[in-house]
Amino acid sequence: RAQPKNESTWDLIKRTGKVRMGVFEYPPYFLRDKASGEWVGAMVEMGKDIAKELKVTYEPVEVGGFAEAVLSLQAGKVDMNFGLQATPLRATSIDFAGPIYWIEWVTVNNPKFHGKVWADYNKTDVKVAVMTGTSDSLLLSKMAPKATKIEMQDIAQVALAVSSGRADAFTTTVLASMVMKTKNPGLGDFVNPTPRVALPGYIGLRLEDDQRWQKFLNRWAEWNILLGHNETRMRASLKTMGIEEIPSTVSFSPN
Amino acid sequence: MPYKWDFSLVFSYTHFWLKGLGVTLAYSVGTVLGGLIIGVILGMLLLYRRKWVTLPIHAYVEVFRCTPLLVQIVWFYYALPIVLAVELPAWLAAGLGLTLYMGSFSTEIFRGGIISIDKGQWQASRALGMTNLEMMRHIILPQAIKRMVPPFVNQSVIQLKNTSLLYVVAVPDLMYTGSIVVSDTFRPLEVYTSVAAMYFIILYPLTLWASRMEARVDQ
Amino acid sequence: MPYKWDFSLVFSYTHFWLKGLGVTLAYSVGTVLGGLIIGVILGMLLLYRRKWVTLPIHAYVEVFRCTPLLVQIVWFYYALPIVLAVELPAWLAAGLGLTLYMGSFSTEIFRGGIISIDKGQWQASRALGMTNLEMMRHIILPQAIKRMVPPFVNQSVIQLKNTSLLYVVAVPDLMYTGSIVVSDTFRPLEVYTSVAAMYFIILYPLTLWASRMEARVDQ
Amino acid sequence: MTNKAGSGQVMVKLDGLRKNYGTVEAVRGVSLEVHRGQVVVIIGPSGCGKSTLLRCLNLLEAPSAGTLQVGGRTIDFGAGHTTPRGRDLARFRARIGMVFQQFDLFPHMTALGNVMSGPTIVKKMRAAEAEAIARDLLAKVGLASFGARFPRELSGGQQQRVAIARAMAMAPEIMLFDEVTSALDPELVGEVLDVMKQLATDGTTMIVVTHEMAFARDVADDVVVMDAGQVVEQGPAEDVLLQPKNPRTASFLSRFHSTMSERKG
Amino acid sequence: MTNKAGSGQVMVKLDGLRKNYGTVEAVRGVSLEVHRGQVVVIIGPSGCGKSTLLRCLNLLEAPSAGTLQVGGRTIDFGAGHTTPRGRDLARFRARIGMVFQQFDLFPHMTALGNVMSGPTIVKKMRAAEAEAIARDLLAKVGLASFGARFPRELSGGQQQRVAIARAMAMAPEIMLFDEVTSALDPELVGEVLDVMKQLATDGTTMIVVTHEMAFARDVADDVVVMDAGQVVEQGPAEDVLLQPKNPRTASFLSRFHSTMSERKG
Ligand SMILES: Nc1ncnc2c1ncn2[C@@H]1O[C@H](COP(=O)(O)OP(=O)(O)OP(=O)(O)O)[C@@H](O)[C@H]1O
Ligand SMILES: Nc1ncnc2c1ncn2[C@@H]1O[C@H](COP(=O)(O)OP(=O)(O)OP(=O)(O)O)[C@@H](O)[C@H]1O
Ligand SMILES: [Mg+2]
Ligand SMILES: [Mg+2]
Repeated sequence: RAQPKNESTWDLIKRTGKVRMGVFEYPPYFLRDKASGEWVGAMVEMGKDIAKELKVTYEPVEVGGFAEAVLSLQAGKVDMNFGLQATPLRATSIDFAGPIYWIEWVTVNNPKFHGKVWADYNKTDVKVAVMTGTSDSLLLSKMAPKATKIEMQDIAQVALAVSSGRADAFTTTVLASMVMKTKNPGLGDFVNPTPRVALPGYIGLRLEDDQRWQKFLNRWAEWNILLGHNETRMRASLKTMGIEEIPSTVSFSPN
Repeated sequence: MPYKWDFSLVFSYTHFWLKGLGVTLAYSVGTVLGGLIIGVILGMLLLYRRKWVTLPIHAYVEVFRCTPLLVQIVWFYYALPIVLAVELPAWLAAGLGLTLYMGSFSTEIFRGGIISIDKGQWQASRALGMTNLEMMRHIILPQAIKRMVPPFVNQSVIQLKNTSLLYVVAVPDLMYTGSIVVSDTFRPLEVYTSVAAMYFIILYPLTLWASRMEARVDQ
Repeated sequence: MPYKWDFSLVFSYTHFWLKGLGVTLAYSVGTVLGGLIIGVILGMLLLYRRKWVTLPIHAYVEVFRCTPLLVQIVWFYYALPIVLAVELPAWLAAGLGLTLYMGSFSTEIFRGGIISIDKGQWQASRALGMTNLEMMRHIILPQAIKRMVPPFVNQSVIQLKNTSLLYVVAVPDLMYTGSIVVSDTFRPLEVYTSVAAMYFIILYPLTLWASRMEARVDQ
Repeated sequence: MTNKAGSGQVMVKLDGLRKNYGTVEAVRGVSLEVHRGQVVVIIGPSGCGKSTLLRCLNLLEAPSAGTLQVGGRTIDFGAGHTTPRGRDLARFRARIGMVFQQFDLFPHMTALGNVMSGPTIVKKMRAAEAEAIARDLLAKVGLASFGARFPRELSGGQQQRVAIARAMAMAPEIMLFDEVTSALDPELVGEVLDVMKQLATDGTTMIVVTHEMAFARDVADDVVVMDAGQVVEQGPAEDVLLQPKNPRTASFLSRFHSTMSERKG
Repeated sequence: MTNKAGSGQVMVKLDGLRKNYGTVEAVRGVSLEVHRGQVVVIIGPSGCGKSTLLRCLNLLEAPSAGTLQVGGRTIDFGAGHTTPRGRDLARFRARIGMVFQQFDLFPHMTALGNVMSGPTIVKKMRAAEAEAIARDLLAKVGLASFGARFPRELSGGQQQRVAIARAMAMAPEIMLFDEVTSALDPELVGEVLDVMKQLATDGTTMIVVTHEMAFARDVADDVVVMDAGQVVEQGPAEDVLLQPKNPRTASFLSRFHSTMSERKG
């Protein structure tokens, strides 16, 4: 798989006839179907659609988590990563395309804590768990900068921190929290703290001079988000996980 | 386009790094000392060859030695409050796993150091009429400690690196700080390399000192 | 609401567990053997007291001993392609870090084992007219190996647990499998406890065997 | 010299003392009396139980059966009897000095520190007082100027003399010596034997296991011959060494007689 | 017995041999000749360089200067000369047998295995052939039935006899003995000296460092007296031992004379 030096991602995809995407266990974005062993999930469906548009094969590449997804991109082991948040600082390290969806944030409290508005969380003695590397952390810093942030490596630990009383609440996307709730009915109800916030999700790319790959993805994202294809994919993915009742307030497009 | 290394971003987090360094050092020193104390007490108790003393100690040593430290930390931090309704402060719960892990290795090191002292020293001390405690304190330990230093330092080096497992309970040590800086900057290679350099700067002098000690014991 | 323990979910992933177990065992055995070979060669070379031989070896040992294994694995897998344009397959890159880490500890263990053999044995072998190689093979190593077994097993125990760091390159070992099952079931306590039990079942017999060996050396 | 025997206070008395290691009967019923100021030499072939007997005397080994009396203290061993433990055991041992073949000096202490160790650690004597005693004793064993040296800086003979001074510093009621010259080069044996002769002259009660027949003949009041864990002959030194009655003693001694005559040659 | 000297082939010849350890001059210019079948005994006070000299002879230590001739091979030492290395050095050593104070048997081999080790490992001799030689030699040192025992199952004297057999198994041109009885209990010394006497009678060329004056007197052709790294007196055994000319020799020997006379006394 010798990659000639300075070959652009676009040329690489054309030459090898495949597009590689980083995946890791993070339902409902990416997850492995336990029966077939195939990678499925909303982002996987998007990746497959991109491959179809390009008439190349789709190749999921398993990476360890968010940090490793970035590493894989920089090391040329994948060509794109889904579900990243594009901060200006991050944009000095990788390129972004998109956005591909918009998503709202909710909080889940442990039974002893009763936060309702972001102001309830914005206190130094309130411990809020988030998952490292995700926009959960960014969002919390924006909405409740004074809260004590507890960054956990994976989403199950976030849930555990709250259910064991080590944290008062966690905040995550409405999507992830629905999944957590179905798997962990013992968790408290989720709260939609006001003011309501939503953030866009992007595709991460290697920094490069050749703009063709980024341009292509930007057009693809625009097309799919405006036509509502990505929202459909999100809902379909939740459905496969047994989540049929999606609150009417939830939307995956800019509001 | 080839990767452009940029360490300047890493350095802009100096304040974070210093805090992470502090946490790593504090937990390392604390849990190494705690483990040492456990090792001294249990290693000593192992000299009494009564089954009811040695069996539980061996069980403790083996359970902690043969299971992942990560799981031990998870247990002390999350499971203890759930199972026993014992609510330990976070810093203590996090440190307990590390301490007991270090303790299990220290026990073996301590016992090994003591039994490595020539039998003649024990015999001569007893013949002079020393009690076990007097013998330990004045004759055996002063000699054994020198021999325990190298394996103990080796284990401390491993322990200092093991503090990175505190990430599971979100204690902001050096490695955890690293992963936060990574998620901020998306510069994992620069960040991890810097973290490695910091570990090296702390640990290398320690191993150097240990091998000096070792050379001195050989004499 | 009290926590309801439920291990049944954990058992429904038997197929996954077996695969993870296989990966952990394969990597452990492979990297321990690789590290052993490195240790034998470098430990032997350290006996030649030439600076230009010992200095690079010490540098290797200290760099790998004093930096986090996690970073080493990251380096071999992610940084090598960037820096040297050397593209290693995941299994090799991951294995390389683990192997070299084990190698650095093994080198010290091996050297220690060899120099622990009484000087008289070297002298007697030389006086009989043995070359260095003959002496090593027939006289020194057969005696030294017995003494190396306990520290080597101890390091292998640590190494087997270290394979869990393979998660950074998404090699699905036991611990990684655990975290996948966790994110599937949201049952971290049950899953991690089961993982610990599996590690224990593998490692305990190993340490038991090592302490038997140790007792035999004492004789 | 035998006039010492029988007279004086009984310092050590053994009655039917036995010691088994598992199925090995190392000492098989030894009875013995040692009086104040007496020097008793024990001889016998390798493995006959000499060391075991000495080690039983200061309870480094717990005898399996029999009675042991040291100073005023009588202890019975065997089923139904409890042996001293802990501080009691330590106090008992403090009354008996013992010197071993491997001198076993404490390597982390100077010669002076070694000699002071008993008084300061066991008797909790003040350092100044212990040092005075230790310096006296070092002078007595001819090492007055060696107090500041560490064991590794001393020759074997010097180390053994420090070991003797260390045992003497506890002012023991009786001194036990177990082949204290066996590990020494022939040149160094003389120094140590001279120190022991001096102790004997000073009236120290001593039980000595040795292979140095000349020493036994010159210094011993009584000689005890052991074989296979038992005493086979016992009596005044001249009688036992020169006209042994027991055939085992005779055969054991013949080796020494021949060496001596060979050297006379 | 001195008739052996002067006659016969020169087996070992030293000329101005020196050995420094840093600033310590352990051997300071020793010249010596040993002829086929001769037994040379080296005596001298502790630290005078006896062991160093022997170790230089088979290049366990590299001499600092001088010339060494063993068999047909002459080697010069010092600036500008290269000493044998690797396989060449090993071959050189194989021609010289050496036995040490600490017998240093290989603990993982039986007595037979120890004796066979040289022939099989160094000479690559077939096992059957080596075993025949080894069994012969074990019989010669009186251990015919002990071949299957491991060193730890043998007494010190037996171990030392195995060590002698092990060295002999290489059929060396010359045997070096360095205080081979010093670590033994007096009772066991005799066995080993007897074996060495037998070797001397058989015509083995031997250089022996020992404190056993009776052995020196009975077996040595020549006696060499060293002091402070130099040879101070040298000549036929009777002359040197009984009428020493050098005052140092006389004072060194006086200790032994007194021991002998004391034992006679
Ligand atoms: N700890 C032990 N366990 C088992 N057997 C022992 C132990 N110590 C000594 N023996 C056995 O007891 C017997 C007497 O041993 P002891 O050391 O008392 O003999 P000795 O007369 O001192 O011999 P030597 O002159 O060689 O020192 C021997 O058969 C010995 O093997
Ligand atoms: N490896 C060494 N390094 C430095 N000095 C040494 C070394 N080996 C021996 N010496 C010194 O060389 C001198 C001669 O030592 P050597 O062992 O040859 O004496 P020796 O005559 O064999 O004494 P002994 O009768 O005690 O065995 C001594 O002063 C000794 O301290
Ligand atoms: Mg004995
Ligand atoms: Mg010597």
